[in-house]
Amino acid sequence: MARDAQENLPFAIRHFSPEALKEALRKMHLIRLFEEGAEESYMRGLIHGTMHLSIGQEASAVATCMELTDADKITSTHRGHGHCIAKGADVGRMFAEFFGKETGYCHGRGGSMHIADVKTGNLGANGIVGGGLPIAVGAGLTAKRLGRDDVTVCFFGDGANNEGAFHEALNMASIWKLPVIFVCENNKYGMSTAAAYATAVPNISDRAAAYSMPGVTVDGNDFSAVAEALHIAIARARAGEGPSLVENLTYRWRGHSKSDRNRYRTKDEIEDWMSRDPIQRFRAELIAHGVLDEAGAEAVEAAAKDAVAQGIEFAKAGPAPAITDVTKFVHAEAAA
Amino acid sequence: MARDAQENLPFAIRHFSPEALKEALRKMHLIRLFEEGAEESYMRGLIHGTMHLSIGQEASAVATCMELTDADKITSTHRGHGHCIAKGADVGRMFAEFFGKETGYCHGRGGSMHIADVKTGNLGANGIVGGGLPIAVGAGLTAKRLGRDDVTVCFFGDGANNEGAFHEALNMASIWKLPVIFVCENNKYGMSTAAAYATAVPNISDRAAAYSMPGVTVDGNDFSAVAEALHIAIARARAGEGPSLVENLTYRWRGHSKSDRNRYRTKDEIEDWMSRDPIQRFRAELIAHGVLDEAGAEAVEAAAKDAVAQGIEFAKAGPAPAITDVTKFVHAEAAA
Amino acid sequence: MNAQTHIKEAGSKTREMSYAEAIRDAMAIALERDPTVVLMGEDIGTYGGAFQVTGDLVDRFGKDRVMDTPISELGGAGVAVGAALTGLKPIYEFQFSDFAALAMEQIVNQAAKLRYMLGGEAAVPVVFRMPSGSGTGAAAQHSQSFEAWFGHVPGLKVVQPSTPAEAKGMLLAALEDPDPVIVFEHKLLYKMKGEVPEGYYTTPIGKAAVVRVGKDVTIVASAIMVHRALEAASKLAAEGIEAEVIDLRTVRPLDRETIIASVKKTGKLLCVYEGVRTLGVGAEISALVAESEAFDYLDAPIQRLGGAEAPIPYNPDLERAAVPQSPDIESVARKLAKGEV
Amino acid sequence: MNAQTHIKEAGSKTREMSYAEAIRDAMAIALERDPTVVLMGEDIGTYGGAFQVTGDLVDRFGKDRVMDTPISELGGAGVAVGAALTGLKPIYEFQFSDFAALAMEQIVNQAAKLRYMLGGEAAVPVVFRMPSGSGTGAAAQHSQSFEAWFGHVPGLKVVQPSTPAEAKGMLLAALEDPDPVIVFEHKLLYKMKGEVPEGYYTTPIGKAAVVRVGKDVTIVASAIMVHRALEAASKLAAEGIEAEVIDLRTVRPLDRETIIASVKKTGKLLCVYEGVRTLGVGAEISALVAESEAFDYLDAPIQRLGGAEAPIPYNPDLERAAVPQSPDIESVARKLAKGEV
Ligand SMILES: Cc1ncc(C[n+]2csc(CCOP(=O)(O)OP(=O)(O)O)c2C)c(N)n1
Ligand SMILES: Cc1ncc(C[n+]2csc(CCOP(=O)(O)OP(=O)(O)O)c2C)c(N)n1
Ligand SMILES: [Mg+2]
Ligand SMILES: [Mg+2]
Repeated sequence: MARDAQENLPFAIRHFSPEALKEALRKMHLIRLFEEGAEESYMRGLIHGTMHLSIGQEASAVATCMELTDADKITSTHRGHGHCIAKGADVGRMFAEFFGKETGYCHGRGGSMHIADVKTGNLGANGIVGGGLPIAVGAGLTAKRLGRDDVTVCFFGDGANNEGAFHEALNMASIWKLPVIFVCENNKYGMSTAAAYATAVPNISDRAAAYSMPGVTVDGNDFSAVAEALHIAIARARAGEGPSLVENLTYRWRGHSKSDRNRYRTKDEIEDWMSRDPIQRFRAELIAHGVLDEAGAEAVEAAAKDAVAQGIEFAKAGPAPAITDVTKFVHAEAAA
Repeated sequence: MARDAQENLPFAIRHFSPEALKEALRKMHLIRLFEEGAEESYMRGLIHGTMHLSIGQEASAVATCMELTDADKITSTHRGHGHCIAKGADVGRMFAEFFGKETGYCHGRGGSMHIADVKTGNLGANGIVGGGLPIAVGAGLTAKRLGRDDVTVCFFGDGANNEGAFHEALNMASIWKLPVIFVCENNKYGMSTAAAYATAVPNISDRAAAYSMPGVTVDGNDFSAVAEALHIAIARARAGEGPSLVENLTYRWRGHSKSDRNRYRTKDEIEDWMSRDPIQRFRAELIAHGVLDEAGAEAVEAAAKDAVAQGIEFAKAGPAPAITDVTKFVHAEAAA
Repeated sequence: MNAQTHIKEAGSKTREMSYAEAIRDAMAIALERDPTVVLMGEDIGTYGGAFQVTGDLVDRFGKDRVMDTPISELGGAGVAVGAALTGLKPIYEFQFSDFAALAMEQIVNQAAKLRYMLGGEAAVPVVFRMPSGSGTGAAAQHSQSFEAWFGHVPGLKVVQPSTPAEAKGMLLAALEDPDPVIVFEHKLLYKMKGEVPEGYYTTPIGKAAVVRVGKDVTIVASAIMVHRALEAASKLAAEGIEAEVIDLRTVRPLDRETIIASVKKTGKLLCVYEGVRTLGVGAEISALVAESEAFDYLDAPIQRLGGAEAPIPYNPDLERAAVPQSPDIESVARKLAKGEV
Repeated sequence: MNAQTHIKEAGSKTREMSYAEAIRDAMAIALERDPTVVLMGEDIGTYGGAFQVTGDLVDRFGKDRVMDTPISELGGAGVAVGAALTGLKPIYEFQFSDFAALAMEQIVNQAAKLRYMLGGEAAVPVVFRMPSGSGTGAAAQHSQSFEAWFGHVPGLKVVQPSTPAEAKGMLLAALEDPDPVIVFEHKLLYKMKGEVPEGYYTTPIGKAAVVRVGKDVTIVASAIMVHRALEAASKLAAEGIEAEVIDLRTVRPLDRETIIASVKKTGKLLCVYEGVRTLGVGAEISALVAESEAFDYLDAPIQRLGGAEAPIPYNPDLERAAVPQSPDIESVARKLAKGEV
């Protein structure tokens, strides 16, 4: 392919191998199917408590994590299933966690809101809105102090950007030039509260200037746009030039959690966003650029479907924690 | 005076009556002399604990409060003596408070760090850096809800601007268009920590954009510049157009508190700022514009000196709280 | 329980409603009676609150009286403090009491102390509502019981209503109070139904209620534990053991008299609370009895059942095991009554 | 007090130093031994810390190891948590423990729970240092004693060293601990001098110390109250009353054994602590004794001396009256020993 033609291609197509792109599509399908599987399991009483599904936001999760290795860290949110899968977790152990099993990632102690996979660099979802923001800065500090070149991606929502923790974290990351990328998944609402009401600026990325860091707003349902923004931010972070703020505009198709009656947004709005499905869009793009064909795409989706089905079986089969083990894991074993 | 000539005059000279300007000078002297009196009383063991003196910042305090009435509120800081006097408090009752007397503004319970005079609209100094920021927003909310036209000025320091409370408070004031003016007294340091190190932007007012509110940085030792910035911000607030951020660049001549060894700034820097004394500058300006003459200025200063001397006598004479009254004022009497 | 005993000026009629509805009723009455009352909190408007407690109040009273706040707990609480200081009477709802950890500075360093620090020259009549407790499968950061923290803070009052009638009456009492009041609402109680007096009334802060009279053992319980204790007591009654059950209702100030009088009668005390056992509310109740004249009447060591020394786990069986359940209460109370401890 | 009893691997030599110097010595040793140790906090660099505890460490170890943080307690604590989670061992200094009210979310919702929520797959070896207590004339927002709050939180350990030797040994023990530890340092102790072993040693967390042996009454005290209790005890000794004084040292986990053994011997217990009386540390100590086998040995009601039910006032006489002083301890212990309560 000639250089010129190259440059007209979307960033993702230019930049990633077909293998990597297929894997990305697989992960997006896997997230969608995982969320649907979790939803169904919830209905069937296999999962209790509450859950925050990320259906509709798959491009944001996967494209953001595209260039991260296991050494790189993420901090995630209450809406964190997608991040966890994007970062490389196994859906079987995730389901097991949601089913409260000892075989789950958190040995049944954490559930959906604390899903984590430290081995693939996911430091954990967080039940506290904004809770992960300073923690991510701390991870960045560790990398810098120990002379490692890993970066930390901090996921947070539009709602979280009004927490004081946001301000303190971004300021510190900036003055210390830490390798942290703040990724705001702006899905227009924090629970029922519109970002347009609760946030005094039109774009969350407008706030980057208050911390002298680059800020950019991208179409969070456009895989390539997100991947490109992250590519730039990660390069900056690895070069020791400091943090960036990337805002992915996206939308959650489902309610905020299982208790949402959806009274704060219109059916039209929801349907409009659903018609712009990030997975179908990416899939079409891959096909258009010859990365795979329709059958190949079907196969990718089918593989994801299998993984979810197997994951649920794995989870069901796992043992529950011993009821006498309530205080296990409070402290390190030796020090307990 | 012709209109053109008028327009070349400093804002303060144009805008305020000679009486008001003389009163402003008196208050600036009063603050300086009060602080010196407090310092001396501390040395002599009449005051215990710690104190944060505002010597060098008198123009900021007085010019900021210039157009405020008793109905308008301020929230103040640990470095709040000047604010308290500027808002109209009696120095006798202030000294009495510092001496721990029942006749003090807080009946000896608060001391320097909690000095307040609710009747003149001072809702109190605050021992917590940033503590007054959301409280000021609450005061603004009350005014708006009750349909009153009073405004609230929220004093805070450059150090405080890195607290999460700053972010949350400015955001809420903005989305609700509350009549609050955030006045940052940027004296270059939060304790020993340079704003240039701790704050990721050159000017604190740069952060106003993150809340879609006007932000301006002025020479905080220039009485007229501060008064003009406040005039604009107050008009905006009273018109229901919302909050503003005004940054007064100034300098504290003394150490942060009584325990400061001044190792983080140079003698040169301190002397340079002392050579730009805001009181002498204002005084010279008033004389130059014929508001008063040298003798008149001397008389103003002498009156302030008298007030301080009398205040100290008043304070000394006052009774101490009864030692059995430790739990008095914890709750309202009836509800206790 | 005789609701009449703790009602100041209630209408004679009652109506069955849930705990959540009773709280909403109290807020509606307050909003109607007093133009300075405002509700603040995250998603309390159109959404109706995370637990549907404010419900449709925004439709009835408008967005100026029922204000959605950004996700800014420290600032939101502080705005409520500042508003209370200057003439409003705000009720600030935390979505979960766990998030009050973000606002301790405004609640404890400011609201609780302002009157005192200003020598009585200021008042902060604010109410903080806090959905609290475990049992919803929401894990460690959404299930805590912080009443002991606030109970340790002079300048605050802390209540834990256990029935719909109490919830309404105590919230109205909190609003009448000139000082800051923290109201803990147990999430598992929101759907509990009960008879609630119509109209305006208050349930006094600082008074415990003897909700079951007995002579063999005193059980002091709070919030949902009151119901578990009553369940245990009726099982024990079948065996001939008469437990006296006290609904604590207020953590600060504690009702020493009611507790001490009961222990003097029974000679045996069991404290039941959901918060972590160590340094939880039961520690204070035990200590106040052990230092009181009731000490001489004690026939057995004072027993406590509190939350496990662990964060609340997600797995539902572990979660249940982490806080006292009715059979646990029954078993300890039985042993105590029988002189087996 | 025999420092040797609580030292693991101390050099044989000791040196006189202040409590603040001992803490600095511990930090210097840690910074030297372990490249992952970092100090963080407001003005801990050039300024040397609000109480001059870090002193000149920044000159010796540089700004990367001794980091000034912006005035951002929630964020600062959170950065320390994140750093601990990923491989550093941070010691975060609060200028005053009161400001921890801003950081409860990171300390309690995150640091304390992360290991548990992640099923043991993560660790947060962070140390929070908190200058604490009253007596400096700094009034209500700079004088609090929050140890009861943290003592109520599973996942945390909480220590209150009362001597220079303990302060050094417990800080080093805290750094060895794989879980978060809160160290309360009483501001009035910073200048107290004492013999401190040179070199590396640890004073175990979770062990109280009998600092004076007696038979007539047990006084359990912590932090500065240990010294006031010892003063009271020596006055009482002149009258023939032998008080046993226990230095609590650790609030979480409490050393039940040492306390219970002493009460079984003396039959009388007085708990002395500076935090607010209600729901303070003494409540838990009283409760653990009242529920233990020591109950049967109790000859008198358990007594508590704690902080007043008020914010700390500014006026110095009021401030002194707000917390237990040596004569208060003496008087209650005397009455207790004489059977007058
Ligand atoms: C500190 C805190 N406040 C409130 C909540 C309750 N809550 C959970 S998610 C949520 C909305 C978060 O909005 P956003 O950050 O935009 O994330 P999204 O849910 O849209 O992904 C709220 C208010 C919480 N968990 N933590
Ligand atoms: C929450 C909190 N953190 C830290 C402190 C200790 N402290 C008191 S004043 C101060 C510096 C404040 O700096 P700035 O806001 O610039 O005000 P200035 O002293 O310069 O007037 C600090 C760190 C405090 N009182 N409150
Ligand atoms: Mg959102
Ligand atoms: Mg400053």
